[in-house]
Amino acid sequence: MAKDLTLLLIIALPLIGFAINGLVGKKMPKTLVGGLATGVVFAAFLLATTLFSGLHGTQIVNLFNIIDFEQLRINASFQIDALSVWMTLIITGIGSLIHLFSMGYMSHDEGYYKFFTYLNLFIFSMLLLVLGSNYFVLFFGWEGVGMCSYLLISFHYNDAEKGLANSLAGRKAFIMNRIGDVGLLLALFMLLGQFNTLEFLQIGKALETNTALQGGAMIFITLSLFIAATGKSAQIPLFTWLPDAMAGPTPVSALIHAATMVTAGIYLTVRSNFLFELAPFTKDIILYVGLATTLFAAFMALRQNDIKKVLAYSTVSQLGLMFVALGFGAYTVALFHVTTHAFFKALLFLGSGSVIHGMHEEQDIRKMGGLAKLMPLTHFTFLIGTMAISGIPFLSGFFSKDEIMAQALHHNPVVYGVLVLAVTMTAIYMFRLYFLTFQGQFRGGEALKSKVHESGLSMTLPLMVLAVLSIFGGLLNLPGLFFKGTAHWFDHYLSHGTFGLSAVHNAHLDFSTAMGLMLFASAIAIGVFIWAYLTYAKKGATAKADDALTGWEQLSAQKLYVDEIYNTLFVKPLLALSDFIGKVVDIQLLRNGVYALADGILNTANLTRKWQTGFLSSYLFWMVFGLIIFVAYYILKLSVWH
Amino acid sequence: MDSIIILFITGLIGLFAGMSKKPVASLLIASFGLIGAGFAAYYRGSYTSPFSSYAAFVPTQGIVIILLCAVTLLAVLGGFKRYKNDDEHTGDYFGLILFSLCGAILMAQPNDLMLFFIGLEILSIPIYVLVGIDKGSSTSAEAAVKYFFTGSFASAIILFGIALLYGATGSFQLIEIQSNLAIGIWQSPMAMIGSLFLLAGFTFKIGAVPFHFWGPDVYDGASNAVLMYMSTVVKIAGVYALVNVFGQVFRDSYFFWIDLVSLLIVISMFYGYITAWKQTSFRRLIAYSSIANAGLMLFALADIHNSNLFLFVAAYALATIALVVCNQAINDDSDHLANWEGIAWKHPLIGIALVLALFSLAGIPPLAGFFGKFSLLWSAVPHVPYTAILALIASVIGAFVYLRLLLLALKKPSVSIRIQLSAEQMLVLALTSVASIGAIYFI
Amino acid sequence: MQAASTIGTSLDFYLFVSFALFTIGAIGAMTRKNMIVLLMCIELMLNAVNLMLVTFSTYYNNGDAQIFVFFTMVVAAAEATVGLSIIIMAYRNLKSIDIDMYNKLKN
Amino acid sequence: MALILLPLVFSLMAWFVPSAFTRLFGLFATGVALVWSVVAVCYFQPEEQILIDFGLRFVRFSIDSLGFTMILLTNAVFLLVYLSNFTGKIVNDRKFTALALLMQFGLLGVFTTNTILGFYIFWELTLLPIFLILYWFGSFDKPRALLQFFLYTLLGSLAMLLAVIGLMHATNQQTYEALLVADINALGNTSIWLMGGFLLAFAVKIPLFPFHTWQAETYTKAPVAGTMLLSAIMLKMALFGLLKWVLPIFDGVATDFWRWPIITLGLIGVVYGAIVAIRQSDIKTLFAYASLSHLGLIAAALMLHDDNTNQIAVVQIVNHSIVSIGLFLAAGIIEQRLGTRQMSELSGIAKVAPRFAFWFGVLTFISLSVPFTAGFIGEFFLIKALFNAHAVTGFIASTTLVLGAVYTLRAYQVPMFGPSKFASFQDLNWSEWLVFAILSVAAIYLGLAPQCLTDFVAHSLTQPTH
Repeated sequence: MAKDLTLLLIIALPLIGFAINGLVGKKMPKTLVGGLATGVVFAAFLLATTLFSGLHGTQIVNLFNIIDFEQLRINASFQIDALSVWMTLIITGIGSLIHLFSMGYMSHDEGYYKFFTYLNLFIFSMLLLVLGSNYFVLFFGWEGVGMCSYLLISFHYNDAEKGLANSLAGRKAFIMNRIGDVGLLLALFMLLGQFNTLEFLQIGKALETNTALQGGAMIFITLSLFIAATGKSAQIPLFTWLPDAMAGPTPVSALIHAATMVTAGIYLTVRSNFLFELAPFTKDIILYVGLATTLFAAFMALRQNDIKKVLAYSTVSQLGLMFVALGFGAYTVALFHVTTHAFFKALLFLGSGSVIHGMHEEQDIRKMGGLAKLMPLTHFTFLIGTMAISGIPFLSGFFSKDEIMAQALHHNPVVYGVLVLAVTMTAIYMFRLYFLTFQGQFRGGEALKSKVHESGLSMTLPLMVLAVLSIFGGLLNLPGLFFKGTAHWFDHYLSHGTFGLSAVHNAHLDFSTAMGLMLFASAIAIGVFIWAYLTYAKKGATAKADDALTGWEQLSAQKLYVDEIYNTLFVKPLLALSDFIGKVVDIQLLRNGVYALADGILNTANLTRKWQTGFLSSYLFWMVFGLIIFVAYYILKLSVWH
Repeated sequence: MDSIIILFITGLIGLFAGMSKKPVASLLIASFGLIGAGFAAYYRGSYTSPFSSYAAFVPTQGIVIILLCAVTLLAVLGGFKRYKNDDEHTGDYFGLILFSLCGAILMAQPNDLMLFFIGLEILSIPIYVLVGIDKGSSTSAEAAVKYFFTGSFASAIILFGIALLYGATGSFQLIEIQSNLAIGIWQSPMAMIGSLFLLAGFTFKIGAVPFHFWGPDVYDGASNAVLMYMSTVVKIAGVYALVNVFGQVFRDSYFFWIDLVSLLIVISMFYGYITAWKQTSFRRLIAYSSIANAGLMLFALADIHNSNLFLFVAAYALATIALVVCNQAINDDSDHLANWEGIAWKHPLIGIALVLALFSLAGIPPLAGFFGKFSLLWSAVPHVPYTAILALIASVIGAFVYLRLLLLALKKPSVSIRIQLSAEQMLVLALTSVASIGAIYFI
Repeated sequence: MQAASTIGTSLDFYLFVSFALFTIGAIGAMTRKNMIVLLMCIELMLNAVNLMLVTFSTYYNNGDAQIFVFFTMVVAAAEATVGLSIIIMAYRNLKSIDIDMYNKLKN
Repeated sequence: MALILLPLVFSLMAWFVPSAFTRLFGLFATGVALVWSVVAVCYFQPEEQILIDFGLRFVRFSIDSLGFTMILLTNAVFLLVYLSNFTGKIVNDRKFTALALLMQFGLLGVFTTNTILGFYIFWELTLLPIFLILYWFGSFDKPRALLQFFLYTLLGSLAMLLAVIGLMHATNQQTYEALLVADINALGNTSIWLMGGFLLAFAVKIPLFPFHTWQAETYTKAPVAGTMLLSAIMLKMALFGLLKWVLPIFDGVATDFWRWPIITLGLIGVVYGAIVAIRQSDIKTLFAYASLSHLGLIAAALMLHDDNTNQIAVVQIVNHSIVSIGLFLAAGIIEQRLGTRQMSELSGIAKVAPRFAFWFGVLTFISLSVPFTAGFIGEFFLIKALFNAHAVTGFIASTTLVLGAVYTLRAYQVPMFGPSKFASFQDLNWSEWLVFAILSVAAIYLGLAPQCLTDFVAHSLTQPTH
């Protein structure tokens, strides 16, 4: 099958699913709805694999012209290259798994068909985002995923007590994303101004040919792009929406807010690598923003008690890690971590979803514990995920993190030190989460305990698949020091198949350093594991109640008060301004001003009326007066003339 | 000439027919006379004055005579209802109106100051009588007194102006005066002051500031029937006389008096419209609005070569007559604006006529009032742009006045009792409405 | 234009007189309260104009102005009759010919 | 010819239709007008012009592709307004039907007239029926708010009248083509004043920032149908006048003089309207300020007077008509069903009226100009144009993305979500549903294929001006 047709099918399938479910889904049986939605995504995944296998070089597929002016033409055209195909694989692959999971998870929800409609729409927009061959299509998908994320976060808007809160969380996400979108918009305008095109390849070629475009313009463009990335990928300062986004159903958190959408920022940066390479300044900014994000997010995750909140902050922290890699210009490394992170974070979220499902919508880990016996499959897979993200040796997370650490150590030891801190914290909060949830005594009360049950196959199957991936995902990009032959397969794959990346070379450390690095990392992970085991499993320590928290714990539990700070800094002033302008300026000043003017003019009538005294003699007097005025006018005229 | 003769004769007949206590008869005679005069003017428009051997100074525009006759016809039709019942005055009413119409026609386009003065008096004296025609009412008497004294005072002023002009140029023939002024005499103080006194007289006749004082009181005291005639025909005749005599004779001193005229325009419009805002009596409101419209009419002097006056005065007259007829339909002597609440609903014809008339006065296209204002300003704007700007601002205030009246009339009444309109009133309203829309074809 | 005149030298005097008469009439009209007196004042103004007209007519020695004077007199007479009848009617209503009593219509 | 006169004829007929059939008649009349124009546009070659001459001295008509676009928009809007109020009392009123059709005639005149005076006449003609509609069917407790609307617009119009007279005197021309080629720049400062006169009228109508004070009050107190007519099509007259008449004719000194002042006002309006809208408690008022914000953007972009921007502006004009009809319809439905528009009293409608919630949501997203909708294309390119003019203006304009999200989502979520305060809420009936569906389809079609519209209008927008 021709590549372009395959590509169009990949994009079209989710759209078809969306259309059918949206139009007639209400009438169809649930299994059919879910089956259809899952099927189309899985079919897309299979097609993507064919693309992947037959991939060589870059290919552009032009669909139609959106706008065709003489100065400016914008096409709905798509690009097949290593990067886009890889992203497609992740999106469709993990997407289909999560669809499958949702069939079980959402089975009791009345908005079943709506949910799958939105999910398919999301997959479609996400595919547009990664497959588009120019920034406009990318922007198209970019906005689209924002909209879907809003719809899915506020999916339970009818919920009696949490309905409004859910929709507000959705709104927060949408608005923060919009702030980022402004950055992307401005970047697009500047690119249009510079190159008069939005096609990735044309821009890249133009940059290759003339090197005059370095410096100022590039810094502005890349900075705006990075603002957009911070919006989507929840980096400082725009990260606060992601934890709130956990209001959405758990599969949504897994798909959108862990595996795919939030990595759009990284995708954008990798895609625009040829721009960032010309703006080292921006790369430093990215580095430090990513560093701060990963550190602070990890810190905030330490004392969260909502199972999904912990995972959310860990997501933010991991994304920060990826941006650190980007800051070093190690694009393939970042993307490698995107991949493994997609595996284990999706696994963790789905696992937590399974837990929540089994616990009947209970999300507080203080009410959990000892679930290992109650839901063994979930427990096992969740443990794997935890070990993967904490960097237990030879699991996927271990390798991808290690790459980033290596880059850090090579470029800047200080950054490396901070990263070590962040990684340690990651391990700490992840194991805390694991032990509090699955080990020790059940704290949810007997009534609940009797009801807790292991989830059905449709939910556990994805878990198992993802567990396998999280274990062996590291094989994609083995470090060079063992397995010489297959080492760095992923790096080669990307850097040879993606425009611009071939120019970029990751740093490679010498044997001893790399070895030491790995050993140190493993030591940290395992050490933390043992410590956590002793603390939570043996001593049976549990999470404190909120009021018992002190000092740094309070700080962590309250997320460093960032939300409060934003409220006082931005939200409240805006509302106050709106009130002021709306009530004072608009109504008091302008509208009543107009009224006052009109009244002022018309009320002079009270004076002018007095002129009409009603006395004939005064009339005659005024007539004579008028004559005198006329004569005076005559004299005046004469004096003017002469 | 023929029209004047026809009017005079039919006026006499009407006067005597009045004694036969057959109101309809005198109405028929009067209308016949008016229509006949209109046709005569249409077929034999230009005439030479019997009082002089000179050719007419301004070529007589039959259209003006037709307009005057038509407006008068509408006025008497509208006013007829008032005199149907007290038949002792019917004859006087028709007779006097026709006589003063003769004066109006004479005055509108004379070729001789003497003729003009006589026309003026023939126009005015019957109206003095008409204003005070119902002996019973004290307001009517007061109005008559005020109108008479101010009027004759104004005549004296005009006469003084004429005398000075004669002193300066040694002739009453407009054509001679003009030619004498043209050779530079217009700069002599006597000529200038004479022209100003004449201007004052005209200003009085059309009722613009500062010679407007008679307007509100007299309109208020007079009956609707007389008001209809007085507020339209007198103004039309006056303003045409102003254009044809003043504008033409003193065209050489244009730059001497135009500023004064502009001043009068602005003051009259603002004063008229603003003062109208606070009026509680309909007739006074109409009086002040007519002061403002008089100010607008003065724009005709801005361009002495073509003063596109016709559409404007026609639209003004029609709208005013329509309004007064509606006011008459209320049939309440206290003449309080509160009575206007919801009258638009009491008869469909009243509703339509009111909306059209008021929007026409406010100058909203596609009604006659707009085209009138447009054609007037069309020729005026290039000469007096700033005056035009001020005038338009003033007419926004005017729109306030008219729209407030409209909103009052359109208010939905709780109980809608239908007013009975007499046939001729319906005719008048229908004609005015049709005319105010039909003006489209002049543009 | 300066025609041969018999009174050319004393023209100003006649004019002055008529101006004076006109002004007196006007001031009287403004100040006096009695309607009859008012009427007389206005007649005075008209006659002042007549005097002026006659003066000019002699000055230019052509007859138009004198004809005009007759018309003026006729008009004055007509005004007087109408005016007097109006005054009488007014008197019937308000039982007064004091002009200041007549201010019901105002503003 | 019938294209223009049809509504007039219908509006005269409407007075004599028995009141039982008035709503059907109105639907029929607007429907016929729309079908007629659609058929006409099928036979219409975009390159050419249709000239219509009734033999009047000052008024002639010529329809080009832009004119046809506006004709279609007008007729469609009137049909939709009728549909959307079809179950309401208002459309069953003879007066409303007649006046609405008269207004339609006036609008068609504005969009098709070929002479500058004709433009003014029809411009004013539309004012008359809307004024009566507002007075009869609006909820104006005091007449002053209504008078304010009328006289504000009248003041602007009179300024335009002066400008029209001055222009005709200065150029001795009155037809569009003749004025295009006339050498306006020779007039120097006079041309600046003349253009100022036009701009004042437009600024009041659009409305631009300091002249908007009539808008919120009028929108709020007008009947829903009246608000729709005002915002969906009447305000477009000003943009159309800017696009078709003023900018091409005054191209040169005057435009250069006025460009930045107007852009500034427009952008102030964008931010100002958005910020004020954030805290409005009355849904209709909120949408009124939103409209101030949206139109400010279009006006500012138009002042750049660049062909492609103009074409996109037409897309955005159509889009705004769609959005405003939809949003005001939603507000009207809420008011009609619950008798209140106060956000504080509204909550949880979505639970009791899912279909309404869905379609209202769709319209909300359309007005947020998400992808696949016309607004996405429109806003993108308008802001781009402003950005190219100057980075700062582009940035200010782009804030509308964020602020728009803030107030629009609030307007949607507060009434729709949360605990349900109302036991019963009669869901959409067929006519309202149809309107929402049509609007959404139109917006999405334009969003996917704006090219069809831009190419169509290109023929009359990309003509060479002197």
